[in-house]
Amino acid sequence: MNEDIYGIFLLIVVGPLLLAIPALHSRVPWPRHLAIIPALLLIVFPGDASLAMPWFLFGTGFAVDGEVRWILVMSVAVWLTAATVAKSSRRNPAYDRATPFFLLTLAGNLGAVLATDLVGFFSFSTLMGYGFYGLVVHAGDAEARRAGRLYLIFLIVADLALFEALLLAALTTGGNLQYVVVRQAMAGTSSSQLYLWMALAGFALKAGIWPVHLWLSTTFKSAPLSTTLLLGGVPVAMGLLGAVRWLPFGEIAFYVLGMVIMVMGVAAILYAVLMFFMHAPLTMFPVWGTVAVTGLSVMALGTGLAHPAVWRQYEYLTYPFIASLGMFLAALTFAIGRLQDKRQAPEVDLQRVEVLSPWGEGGMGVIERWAEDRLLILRSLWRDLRLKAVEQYQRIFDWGKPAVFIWGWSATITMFVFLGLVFAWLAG
Amino acid sequence: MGALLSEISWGVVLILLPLAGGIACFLFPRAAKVLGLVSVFAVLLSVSGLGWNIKVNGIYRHAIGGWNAPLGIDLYADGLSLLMLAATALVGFGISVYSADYFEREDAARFWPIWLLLLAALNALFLSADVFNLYVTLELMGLAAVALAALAGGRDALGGAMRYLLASLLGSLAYLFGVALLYHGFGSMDIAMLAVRVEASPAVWAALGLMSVGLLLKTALFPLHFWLPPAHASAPAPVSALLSALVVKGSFYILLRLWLEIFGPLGGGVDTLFGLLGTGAILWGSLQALRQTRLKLLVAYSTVAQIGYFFISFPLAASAGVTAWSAAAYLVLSHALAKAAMFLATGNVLRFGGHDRIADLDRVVQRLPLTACAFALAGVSIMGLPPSGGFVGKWLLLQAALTQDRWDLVSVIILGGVLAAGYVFKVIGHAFTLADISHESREVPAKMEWAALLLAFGAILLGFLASPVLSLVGIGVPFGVSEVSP
Amino acid sequence: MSAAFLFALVGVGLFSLGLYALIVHAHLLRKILAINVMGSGVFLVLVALAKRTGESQPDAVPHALVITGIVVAVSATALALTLMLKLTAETGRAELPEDQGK
Amino acid sequence: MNWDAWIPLLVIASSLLPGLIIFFLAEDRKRLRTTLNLAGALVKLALVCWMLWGVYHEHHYETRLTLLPDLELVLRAGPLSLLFLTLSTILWLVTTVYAIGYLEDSPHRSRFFGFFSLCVTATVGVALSGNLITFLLFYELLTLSTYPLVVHRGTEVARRAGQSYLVHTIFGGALLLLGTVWLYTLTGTLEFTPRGFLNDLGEEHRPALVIIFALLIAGLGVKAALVPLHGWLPQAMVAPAPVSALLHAVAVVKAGAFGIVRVIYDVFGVDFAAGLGVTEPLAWLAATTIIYGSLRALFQDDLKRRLAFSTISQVSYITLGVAIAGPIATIGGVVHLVHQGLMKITLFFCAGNLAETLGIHKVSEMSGVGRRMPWTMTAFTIGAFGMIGAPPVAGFISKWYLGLGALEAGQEWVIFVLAGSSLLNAAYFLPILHRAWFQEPQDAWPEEHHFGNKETAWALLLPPLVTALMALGMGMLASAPFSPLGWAQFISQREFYRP
Repeated sequence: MNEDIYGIFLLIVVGPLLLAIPALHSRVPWPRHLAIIPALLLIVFPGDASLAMPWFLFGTGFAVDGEVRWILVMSVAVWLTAATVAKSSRRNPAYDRATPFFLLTLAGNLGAVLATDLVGFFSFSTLMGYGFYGLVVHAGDAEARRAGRLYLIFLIVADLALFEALLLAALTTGGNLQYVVVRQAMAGTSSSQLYLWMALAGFALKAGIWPVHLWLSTTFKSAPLSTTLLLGGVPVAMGLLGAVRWLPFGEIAFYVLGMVIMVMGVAAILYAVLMFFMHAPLTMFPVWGTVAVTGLSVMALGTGLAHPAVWRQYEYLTYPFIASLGMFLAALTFAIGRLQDKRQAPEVDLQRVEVLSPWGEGGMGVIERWAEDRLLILRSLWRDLRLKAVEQYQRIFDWGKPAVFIWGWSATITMFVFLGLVFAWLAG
Repeated sequence: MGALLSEISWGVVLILLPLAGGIACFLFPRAAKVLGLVSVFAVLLSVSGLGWNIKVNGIYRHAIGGWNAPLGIDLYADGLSLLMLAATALVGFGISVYSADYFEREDAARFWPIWLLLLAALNALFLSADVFNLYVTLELMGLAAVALAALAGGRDALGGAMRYLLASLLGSLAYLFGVALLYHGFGSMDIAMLAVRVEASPAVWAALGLMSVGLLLKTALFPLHFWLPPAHASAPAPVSALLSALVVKGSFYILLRLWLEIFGPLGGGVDTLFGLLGTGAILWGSLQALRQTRLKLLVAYSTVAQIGYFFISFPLAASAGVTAWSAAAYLVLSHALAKAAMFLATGNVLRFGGHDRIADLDRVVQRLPLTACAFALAGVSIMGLPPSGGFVGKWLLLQAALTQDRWDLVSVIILGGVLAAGYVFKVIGHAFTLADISHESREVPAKMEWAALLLAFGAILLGFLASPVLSLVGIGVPFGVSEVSP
Repeated sequence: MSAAFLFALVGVGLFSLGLYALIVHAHLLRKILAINVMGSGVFLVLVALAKRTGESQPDAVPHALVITGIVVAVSATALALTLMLKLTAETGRAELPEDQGK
Repeated sequence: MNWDAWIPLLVIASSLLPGLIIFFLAEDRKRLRTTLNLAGALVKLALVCWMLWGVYHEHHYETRLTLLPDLELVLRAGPLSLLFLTLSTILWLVTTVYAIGYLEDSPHRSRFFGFFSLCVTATVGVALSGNLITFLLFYELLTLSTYPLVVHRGTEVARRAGQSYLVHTIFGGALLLLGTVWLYTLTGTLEFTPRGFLNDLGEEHRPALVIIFALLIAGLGVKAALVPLHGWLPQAMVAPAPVSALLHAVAVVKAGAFGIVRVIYDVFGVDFAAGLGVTEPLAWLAATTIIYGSLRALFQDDLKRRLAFSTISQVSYITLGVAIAGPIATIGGVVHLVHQGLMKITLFFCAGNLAETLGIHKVSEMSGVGRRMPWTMTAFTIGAFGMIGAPPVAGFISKWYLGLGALEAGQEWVIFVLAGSSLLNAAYFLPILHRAWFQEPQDAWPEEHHFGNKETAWALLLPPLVTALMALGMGMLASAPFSPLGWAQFISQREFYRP
């Protein structure tokens, strides 16, 4: 169509990828910003454009149109902020080591935004996921590694679920995995329920939707600001974006699943509020914020699934909503992060955060005491449970190498049981 | 040229030439080496001449002095004889080249005459057309072989030779007894005539029994192999090679001939017995070989095992004649080449390190690469891995066994190959590794290494020559025409 | 029972006796002699069976064979004796090496 | 006989002759040896490219020599042959460069490179075999020519490993031989034919055919390291790194897997085999192997052992792909032949570099090695992600078609196996990557060698980078013309759709 901007299309993904090579980016000033510039150009470039790449994987392509541009704007803004924040905190010696991961994640993010089909989206979001892992753990302390590992496990399981969904889609459509084609095809086949389950599970894990938000909260506690800033804008928004693009919203009415998802959304919001009231340090505020906001989106998704008509009515709002959501979360994180910096918050510790809530901090104390009165029993019960869970994780992490096996096993078994149940349900 | 080639009676030449050479060597001990080599080479050429003759004119038959059977002596050669003659000439030449450097002056003077005598006996044996003549050549071969086995002197060699001599004489006498019975029954010594006249009778059964036992004893088929390992292991390397590669084949050839022409059609379960003994030989010989700690004994027991394969053909021949016999012929030929190479390689190792303890081989691969290569290549053929003569033989044998659903034999054939791999690689593995006791080393002449290598290479090459070789062997239809096509 | 058959039977007997002796006796000279006895037995059979039923003249061929056989036997015996002497010189006893331990 | 008939033979000769000459070169003739090695590899590559072009344009390259009466030695370049042939030719070139760098100044190089060339000759022969007996011939030659490479170091451990290797392969070879002869006595032909040559065989032979199938697969399964015949592979790790690369990626394991593909497609024919009911047990066996290998890999601290168990697991993808017996799974299995080769050879090259440069043999010694050897570890990372099946590395393509094929054939359980394997792969590869990239290095490496300001010698660094790039490229450019995927689709089409 618009062949003129062929080069830019490629560059906005290839640029960061190339710059990720240490030998290159160490010779360039401001490499992180430099990598974002092509994307910036693409935003300001007027009009829609697309590029087919039949030789790439099973044939994929990039396209930009009005909807995608919303997401792109959000991404670029978040990334630019993150790059700038990181630059300003150059005193961190790990900065150079983090740069390749920053750029890889950026490339993955941009690619996922622009991809026109499922495989392209999947590939780039995987790249983004692994890059994110690097960003999370590059600080190198034990806590960051724990957070990273947790994130990684969720990521892998999510990718597996999405992979199965992909296979189902490919089987149904005979190989054409364009969003439009898949959405239409999946609306009316026998495997569509399984497809929905898989895709939703995958994106729930990726976006950190309650109850699989664990990686999100753990990561938040340990990662530097430049990374946590991205947590809202990148995985969460991308997860939602993926769900919207992959699933045949508005074309299929699946009342039960829709209701289940809606209930989950409500539960997520309740949970977030609860957590916030129970023992939230300021650092954790964005986490619960994120959980709550994604819960909101999940409710929207559930509604869409249960009532396609409603979805069709408000469909035009989807992309702006996701974009603003990402922007909002990033802004929230950024603001609180700056606040935190100024206050020189004590070093966060995974265990201590949970055990010793910083009671009586600022104006929050009143509300907290109120909550304590009201929810004393519930809270103590809940805290015990949480403590147990944390201890368990702690023990697993501290095992070191054996832990790897246990993860592998438990993840495998969980996956099997889950898939098995789904299959059994489908069959019966 | 062609006319000249077909005019010469190559059979006579083949017998007289080595005989004359042997006498010359005896008379001129200083020139023994040259004379011997020239004679053997001439024999090689003569075999080619005979081969050409047979290929053009078919079966070769020559009455010595114009006297026909039954009084005169006939020489007879068909494809099978030619195969044996060619194997003898080829292997003999290889061993001769090796021996030229192996034997020092005094030993050489003794070795060459006896070896040429043995060669003459072997040639005569393969060319004989009557059972008594076979006896004489058999005896001659046996005596020459014993003399060679004793060449090294010393307790082991002399003891081994003595045992060998007694076994050999016993075997010959049993065979002669059988000849007497046959002659009594049918009034002829000529194999062809006997083949026509023979019919089942107690005397024939007795003859079959006696001759078989005698020949099996000389062929060292399990459980009559007791004399072979000590004799073969204690002789000088080239002699071991001759004994293992050629001499045991002489008596096997007689048995095969008699079976094909005279006894085979009688039936009667003897073939089953042969098959059983062959099975026993393969298993027992291989297991014994695996247990050995000395290289030469290992190789000698390997011969015991390989002989078993020749006898597997007998029970299979009833309904897959040509395939089974072709297998046997091919196995005989490739075993001759491979086993000679193996013994020669062993001789090199022995000379190099002064011992043949397998565990202390000490990186022979680096230090005698050609020898190690020869051993390995020969081993490939012994194991029956492709591409090699041994593989072709085993393939045909398996094919014959499978068409008849003889699963017992199939499993033995396969198992024998696996066991063979076991003992061959036991040696090769140690040849790569550093030993605890490093040994002093002595120069090994290049010719000795190359002779072993070329023989082994010949065994490998046979894997690609099955078609021409088998068509040559088929001249004169020695195996009959009872082919069961797959 | 004809005379020829009797001779043949004797020949068989000699052969068997020789075989027995060959196996039983350890001393090499006895073994060599046993071989010779066996050989004689075979020759006897050959000669005896030359008188074939229904023919007045005995067959000449077996006689020729026996003569050849004797030549072979003599040379074999000579070789055996030489070996025995050498072995005796080497080991001090006229027995097969493995048999000495008994 | 025209010129085309000689090309397969020339392909064989292009490594056989240099190999034979190299045996007789003195140790110090380094330049001549290197020239011969590389010249042979390049000539072979040129010939293979020529044939690729030709086969694409429907040329026939076939050499026939009489081997036995009624049996011929047939070398034929078909699409499947060429896939494997191209892989082994390219990887041979790369591995030769690597081996030259790796064995710098070590003893017995002439012997090593001689057998190395023989090994490749055998592999190429396996690829080009046009009938089962030719296959058998080269298959056994492969056994023999790799043995000296396995025991090359000449230590007691090496001898043991070699012994184990032989016990397994000789046993397998014997079974293969038995199956082959039996088949021959039943059919009177062994010629590889698309969709098999057994279709005309009567119903009464079915039990025999099932046993023959089992025999052939067991014989091939030894080299393809199917559980429980895999025991030799982890032990063979004592061999030098280029040999491991050869064993795992180019030659031995591949020959076994390739043989299984051949047996199912060109001897039995997929439909016929499925009709016999033999493919499903095979698929289960492959699945067991996949999971078992991955589980064992988890527990290995020795890097090369971990990779070895990973090979056991990954190679069975190929078997699984063909055993699913559908057109799409076939693509996955066949293309994995190439992809696994590239990814695994990369990993082994990298393991060799770590051992050679820093003396690192264990995963637990790898902390922070990414900073010391970034390029090597980048290649390793690409290979590892490929193994996990992360896009866009080549492994993703394989897994994609396997999964799709399984769904298409209605064998959903395969999805569980693939998912489980991916998880386990991640579980044993990602900790390595984490350790290498994100942990602080130790004070000193076990045994460090310096190569100026480079992380290691060029000859050691280039091969893994090249193969990693190829693995990446084959994934990203899977739909480009002449990609392995395209070729695998071509093969699958021939097997399933052509009348």
